[in-house]
Amino acid sequence: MNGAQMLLAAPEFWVLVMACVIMIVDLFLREERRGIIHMLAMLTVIFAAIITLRADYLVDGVQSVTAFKNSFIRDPMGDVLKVFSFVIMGLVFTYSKFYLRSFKLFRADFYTLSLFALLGVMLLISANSMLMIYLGLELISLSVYALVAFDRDSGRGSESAMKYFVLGSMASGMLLYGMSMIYGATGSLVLPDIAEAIHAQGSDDILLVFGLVFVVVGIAFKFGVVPFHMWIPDVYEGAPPATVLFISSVPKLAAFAMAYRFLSSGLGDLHIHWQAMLASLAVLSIVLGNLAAIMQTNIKRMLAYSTISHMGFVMLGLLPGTSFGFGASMYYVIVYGVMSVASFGMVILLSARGVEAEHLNDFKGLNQRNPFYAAIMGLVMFSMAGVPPMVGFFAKLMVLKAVVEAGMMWLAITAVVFAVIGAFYYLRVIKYMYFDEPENETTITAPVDFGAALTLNGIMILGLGVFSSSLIAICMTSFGA
Amino acid sequence: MMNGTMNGFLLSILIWLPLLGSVAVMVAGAHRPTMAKGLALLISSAAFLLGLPLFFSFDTSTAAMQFVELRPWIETFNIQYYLGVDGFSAPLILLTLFFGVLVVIAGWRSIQKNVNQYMAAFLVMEGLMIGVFCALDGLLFYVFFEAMLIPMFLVIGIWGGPRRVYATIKFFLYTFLGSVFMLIGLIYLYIQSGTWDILAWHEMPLSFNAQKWLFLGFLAAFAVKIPMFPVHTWLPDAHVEAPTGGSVILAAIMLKIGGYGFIRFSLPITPDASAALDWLVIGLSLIAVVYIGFVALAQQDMKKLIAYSSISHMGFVTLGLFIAFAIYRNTGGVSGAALGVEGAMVQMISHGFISGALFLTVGVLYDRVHSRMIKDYGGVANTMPWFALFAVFFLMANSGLPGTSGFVGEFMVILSSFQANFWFAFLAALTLILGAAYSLWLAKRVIFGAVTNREVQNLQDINSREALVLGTLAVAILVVGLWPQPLVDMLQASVDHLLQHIVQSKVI
Amino acid sequence: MSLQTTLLLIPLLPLGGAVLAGLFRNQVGRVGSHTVTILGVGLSFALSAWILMQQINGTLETVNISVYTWMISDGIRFQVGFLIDHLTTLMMCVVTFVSLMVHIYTIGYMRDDPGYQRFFSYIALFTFSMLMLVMSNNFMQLFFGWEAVGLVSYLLIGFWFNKESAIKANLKAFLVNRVGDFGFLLGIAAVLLTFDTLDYAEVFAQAGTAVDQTLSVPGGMEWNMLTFICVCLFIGAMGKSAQAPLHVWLPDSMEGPTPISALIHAATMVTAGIFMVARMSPLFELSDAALSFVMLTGAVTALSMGLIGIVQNDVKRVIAYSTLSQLGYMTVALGVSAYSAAIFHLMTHAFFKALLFLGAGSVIIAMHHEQDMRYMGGLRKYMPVTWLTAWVGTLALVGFPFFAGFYSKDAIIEAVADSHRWGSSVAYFAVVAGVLITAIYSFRLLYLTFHGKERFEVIHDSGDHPPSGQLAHAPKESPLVVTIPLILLAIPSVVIGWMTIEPVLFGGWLEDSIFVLDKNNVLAELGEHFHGATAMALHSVNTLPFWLMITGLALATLIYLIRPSIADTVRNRVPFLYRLLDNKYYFDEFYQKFFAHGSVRLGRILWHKADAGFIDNGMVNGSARVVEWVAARVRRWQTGFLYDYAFAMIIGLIGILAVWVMMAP
Amino acid sequence: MLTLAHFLTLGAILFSLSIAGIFINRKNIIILLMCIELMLLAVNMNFVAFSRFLGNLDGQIFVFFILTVAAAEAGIGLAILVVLFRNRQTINVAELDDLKG
Repeated sequence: MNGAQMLLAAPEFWVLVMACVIMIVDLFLREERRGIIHMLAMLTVIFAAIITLRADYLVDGVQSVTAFKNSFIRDPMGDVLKVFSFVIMGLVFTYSKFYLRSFKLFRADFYTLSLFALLGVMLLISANSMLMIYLGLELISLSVYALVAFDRDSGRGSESAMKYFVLGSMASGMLLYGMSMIYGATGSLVLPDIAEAIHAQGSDDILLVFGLVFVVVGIAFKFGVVPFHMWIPDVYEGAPPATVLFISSVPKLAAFAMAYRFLSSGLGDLHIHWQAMLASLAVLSIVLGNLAAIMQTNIKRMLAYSTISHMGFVMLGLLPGTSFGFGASMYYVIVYGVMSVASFGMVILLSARGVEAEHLNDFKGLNQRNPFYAAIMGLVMFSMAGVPPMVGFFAKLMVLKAVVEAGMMWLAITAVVFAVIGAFYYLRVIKYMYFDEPENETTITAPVDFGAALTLNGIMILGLGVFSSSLIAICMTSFGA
Repeated sequence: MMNGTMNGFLLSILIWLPLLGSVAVMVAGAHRPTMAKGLALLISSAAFLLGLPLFFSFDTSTAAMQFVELRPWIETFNIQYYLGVDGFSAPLILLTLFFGVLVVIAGWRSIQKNVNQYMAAFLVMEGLMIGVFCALDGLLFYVFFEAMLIPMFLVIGIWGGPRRVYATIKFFLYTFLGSVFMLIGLIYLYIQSGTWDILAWHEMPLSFNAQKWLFLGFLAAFAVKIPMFPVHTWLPDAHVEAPTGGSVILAAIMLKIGGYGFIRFSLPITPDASAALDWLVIGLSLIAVVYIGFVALAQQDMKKLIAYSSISHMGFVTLGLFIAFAIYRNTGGVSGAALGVEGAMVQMISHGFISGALFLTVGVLYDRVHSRMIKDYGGVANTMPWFALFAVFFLMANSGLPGTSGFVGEFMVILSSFQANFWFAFLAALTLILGAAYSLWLAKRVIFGAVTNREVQNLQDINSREALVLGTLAVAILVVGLWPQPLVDMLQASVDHLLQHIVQSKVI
Repeated sequence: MSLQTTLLLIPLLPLGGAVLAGLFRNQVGRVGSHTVTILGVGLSFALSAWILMQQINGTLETVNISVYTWMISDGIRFQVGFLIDHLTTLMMCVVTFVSLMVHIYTIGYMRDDPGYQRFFSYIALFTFSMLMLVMSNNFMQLFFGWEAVGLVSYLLIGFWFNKESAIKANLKAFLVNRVGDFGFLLGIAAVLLTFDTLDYAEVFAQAGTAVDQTLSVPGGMEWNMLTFICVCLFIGAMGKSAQAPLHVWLPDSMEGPTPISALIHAATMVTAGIFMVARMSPLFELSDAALSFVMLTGAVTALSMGLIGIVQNDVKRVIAYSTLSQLGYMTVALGVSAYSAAIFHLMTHAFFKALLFLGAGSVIIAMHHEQDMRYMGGLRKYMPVTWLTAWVGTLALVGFPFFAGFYSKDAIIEAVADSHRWGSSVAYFAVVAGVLITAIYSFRLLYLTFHGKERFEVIHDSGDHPPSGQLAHAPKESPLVVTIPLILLAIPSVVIGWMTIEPVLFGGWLEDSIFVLDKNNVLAELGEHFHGATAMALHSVNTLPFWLMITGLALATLIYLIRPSIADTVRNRVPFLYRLLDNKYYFDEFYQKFFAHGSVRLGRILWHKADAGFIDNGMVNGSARVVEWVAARVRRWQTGFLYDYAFAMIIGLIGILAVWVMMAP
Repeated sequence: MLTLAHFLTLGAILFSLSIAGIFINRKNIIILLMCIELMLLAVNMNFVAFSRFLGNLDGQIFVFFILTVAAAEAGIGLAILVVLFRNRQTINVAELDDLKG
């Protein structure tokens, strides 16, 4: 291990150190000074972003650099994902603060755990070996289990935490089982070496394919695609919105990175095998997610099912195995993160002190109460439904292009038809906000930083669409497409 | 000089002035309805005046695109901000600009709730609709095409009638479902050609099978939009529930986008499939004309009746467009086909004026009595003579009276379809009877007769604002009816170009 | 003033009057409105007469000019233009003259009506439309005028829009006319297909080349193109000129004010069809089948409608059925290629029928808008001018020698007798029998109205709406504005036939407009036996029609003047026949049930069952319901139990394995 | 002679047992936690076996990490269990169905 390698992982180290610092600082802070923790956390993500963006390893056409015996990789894709993780994390912190304060949950643990989870995300994004993947994954999972149960007095919170924990452990058990087989078949833990070994020995080793199946299950669980989605609705509904903000956004970015690294860098030669698997998972997710969401009256649960269908679209982007497809998928997952954070931000906004606003009814007449926030929520909903010019449309467009290009027309058609069915429940939210009379007339107010963050978020949803040129370009060049 | 420089940005200005203006209206007009209305009127009038060069500086001698703007947009995807107009789009843009002003005036008094949002929504719609008509990039077109749904969805949902939620969601999902198939088609075209340039797609050879699927994809989108039987059922509901302004825009402009789509996409990109499947479109058009004519006859709700009449009239558009293939097959030439295509275009413009006028007419009554049911009226002519004059005039125009614009398009299409097949003309000409029957029966029950109830007894005749709106439309209907030549001139070159294009096989 | 300006002014002057009186009704006021319109129409008449004079003098050749290009599309010019030949000029003069009379008459008739200005505006607009129709040099403009007169007719029949019967009648009139227009438009489309132009001159020039063209109609039929064109065009004429079975609108149109019954529904508009066929003679001549069709339609109309006239009690309806019958005569004349005779009858009929209508209007004013003849009688002594002019009109109508109607009707009967067209014997029977019928209903009208007992009571303390047959004050002669037009119309009703039969029928006055094949030229045969108008009238006492007319007169005198009980006896003897006639052969009932109610019911069925039921509720909402149903079930899979979740994952794992096994290459 | 196949079979059996335990058990959550531990053991068995037969130490290193993480996981699992019991007074799996649908 040398200094240069340490420098490559500087953002990770920075987040690690700050997480520890916050833990310690909290010990010396009085109750009313807790604001400092928030400032520190924000500082952490901002600085992490700056460090990441320096990216001075990219010289002379070098596309990626590895460190720690090839376990760790820095490449543009990872950097982009990390930077967006930081951006989304900043939004998460800003929104959560409002929630945590309202519900008297404003404790440093939230920040520490979130930052550890963020560290896990970063590791997972940069993981180049199965060991690193496992560690990153578990770092995220363990932090998130705790975050879900963060509200200690909530029965639903602990129930969902328990469900999540059991299922999550089971999923990582399966992933590990798959990893063990791949290790057995190739004799290596490092993804490029695995790829090399597969290339050398051919892809019809039954052990390998069995391993692949288990790995796909692990990835699918992380995304939360059908039928490995069961935890999502329960966790989204049970966990505090502040936690859901996080779960629904940043880890998806990591999941994408993991899927890409594993499936493309490691098991690229098994493409024909995993393509069909991902295709069936994608279709199931899009169909089932959209259908189940229609029946929901709880907005968190509805958004959970919506997540499931969106992750189906991410899978669609992955399955052609082309660099364009990966780029589309990456774009989709980033866009989804931005939209998802905004939607849960709105849920938080509506939560009155001590009463959670999680029913669709709570959105009734929002346009009368505050037209600006209603408009932002409208943007989010139309974006999720995939209506141009919102960013969600462009994401769908790219993914569809990748699928059509791969000649899987029927997949594209199924996807869009169910996207239309799905549009119904997004429209229903708009209906509540715009077409119905409010049930209570109290105006909606939010702290300045909350409002600013939500505005920024709204601008991203509109701007990343209409002016999506650069982000799409970045996503595509990350894969050389 | 001035013209030369401005023409380079004209289309952008027309699109973005209302779009950005809507933000101003929204912000400046919050809690100040008069301000919102004034500003909206100012912006839409300015857009209309700025758009006049589209008529006066339009070069009628060429089928090439004019006022072209080309800028890269999403380069990795080769999507361009590519605008331009030809003889098909320019009249429709002018129509849009025209109605942009009228709906603002029409909503002046009848809208009391969230005035700034209402006005902003209409400005957004105006900008997006103009965008649809001048987009020459497939994706840009799609973006405008879909984005347009949002303001209309809100307009119907917020300011609409009692069943507005059902109607507006139906409207949205119906159109959305149709258009996603087109999206897949567009993506396919992009993958095949590497460009989103619609004009390049026109020239691109395609296998027959590909054309067939593309055609069906486009058909799904545009048939819903125009709307054609049997995917028309969203329209009556949407019209009935929409506020007057919404109905006007919906009928006058949005339906035309379907017809425009056929002209811009289906015909030139998939000519062979269009030729092979013309029986489908022609058949559905004729069903629309006859079947919907009968259905309109049975309506008890004025707006629903006009909505059905719109569907029936739009049947002429699709008929006129696709009759060209039947003529070509029968005669080996396109003589008589231009009549049909031009007739379809004229019918679109004319129907824009007439249906807009009819919905405004119903709006005038609705503002006073708050009912759209025919049975709540009767003898309106007694208390509102001037209104009755306009209403009967518009209904006559709707039934295709010569001298009004309603006649021109139908006349041309019927003449053209006779060249293809006797029965086409026979069925299409039935509209002469059916159109008159439902239009004038409506007049009989609403306008004429003795005063039936107190509401009617207490009606006030139209005020000067309403007279201005209706009068403007009446003049427009007469001008197109008596002097269609300028409009036809605008179309001529583009139609000829299109016809020459579509008879050449693109199959590789 | 150039010729073109003059020609333009002829239709535009009435139009200007109409616009002024209509749109600026409050500014110009009542007097202003009738002044401007009468001025417009009067000038128009003067100019038409001037043109006629020039033509008589031979200083004006046939004019065919285009004044305005409406549209050029697909290389086809659609334009507005004038074809001024003798036929046109004749029509122009008739139209403007009758219109002028009606304008003047209206001042008196509509004096108390609140819609005074509107009425003048409409009738002036009608004059404009009718002039556009007759002056046209192409099919497009013809169709424009065709529909425009239909529009004005619609507006005028429904002039009293508070009267339910009136607005029913105008809707009916417009729709029935639209049925005709439907055929007419198809005919125009066929003309365009065959000749690639809509210009009369060009079409007629090419007509010969199209004799053998056929129209192949999908469904395995081949129709002769010219026959198709002619039949289609004639269907239009059937609508406008109210030929059976499209006649039903005309009697009902009597709901409108009487002046328009005279102007539109007797003298001018209804003759548009006759005029059109005559104008199209170069086409019709080439199709014997179409001409037979025309002739038989006319024959049926002439006889059957006259019969109905006998049993009607409404004074205007009797005249209306008489009009139908006379239109039938004209149509028969067209059918036997005696176009000139048709036009001739058209002209004489215009005068005497307008006279009769206006006379009836005068009676109606005197009777305070009572129109039922059963409550009239003996009016002779109250209104001598009206009585006298009515006699003149009636004599003209029944074809009494020397009166206008005699010459025209006799010419038609003779022409039919000489014709060899298929079915002409049937037509001959119809037109001859028609003479008897005409005489019966005409004199019946006269007797019931002006002669016999007074069947009304004059009471002085009545309320607002006295029951039938009761008048608030005694009937009195109408004012001068009413009687002067009567007198002015009575003069031509007497002399016009005698004056013009020679030039119009046998002198070749219409030769420049009308084309007749030699083999069809029955009028030429007649001309060989023609020795002047007076001789023709004197000779008539040797003919069957004359004696039939006298028989009719005698029967009518007997039944309606001397022994009114005979009428009741006859009615009771043949109740079936009476009911058939009284119900006008049940045409109205049939149309009402079958077409009006039928199509509304069909619409309702299609709407409820197909549109709302199958498509909307079934397909659209049905698929929404299916989605909802499935969604409700899908949702239940999320049971909340951990073990089920775990189980789902296992299933997923196994499923993926299965997919791999299936997909494995 | 024990071959790789024997070890793998053992691993598979352990793995299957643990999975079966998770979804067949409808009573006690603690059993679920035990099953999860069992699953990790099965994985460890595989890794060690592969490592031994491939002559590659990476697998055994991986096992150490797994063991560590498993300990942490058990810690968190039990903590959640405590919170759950505090809120619901039950650790019966069949009663954890507040969140569903």
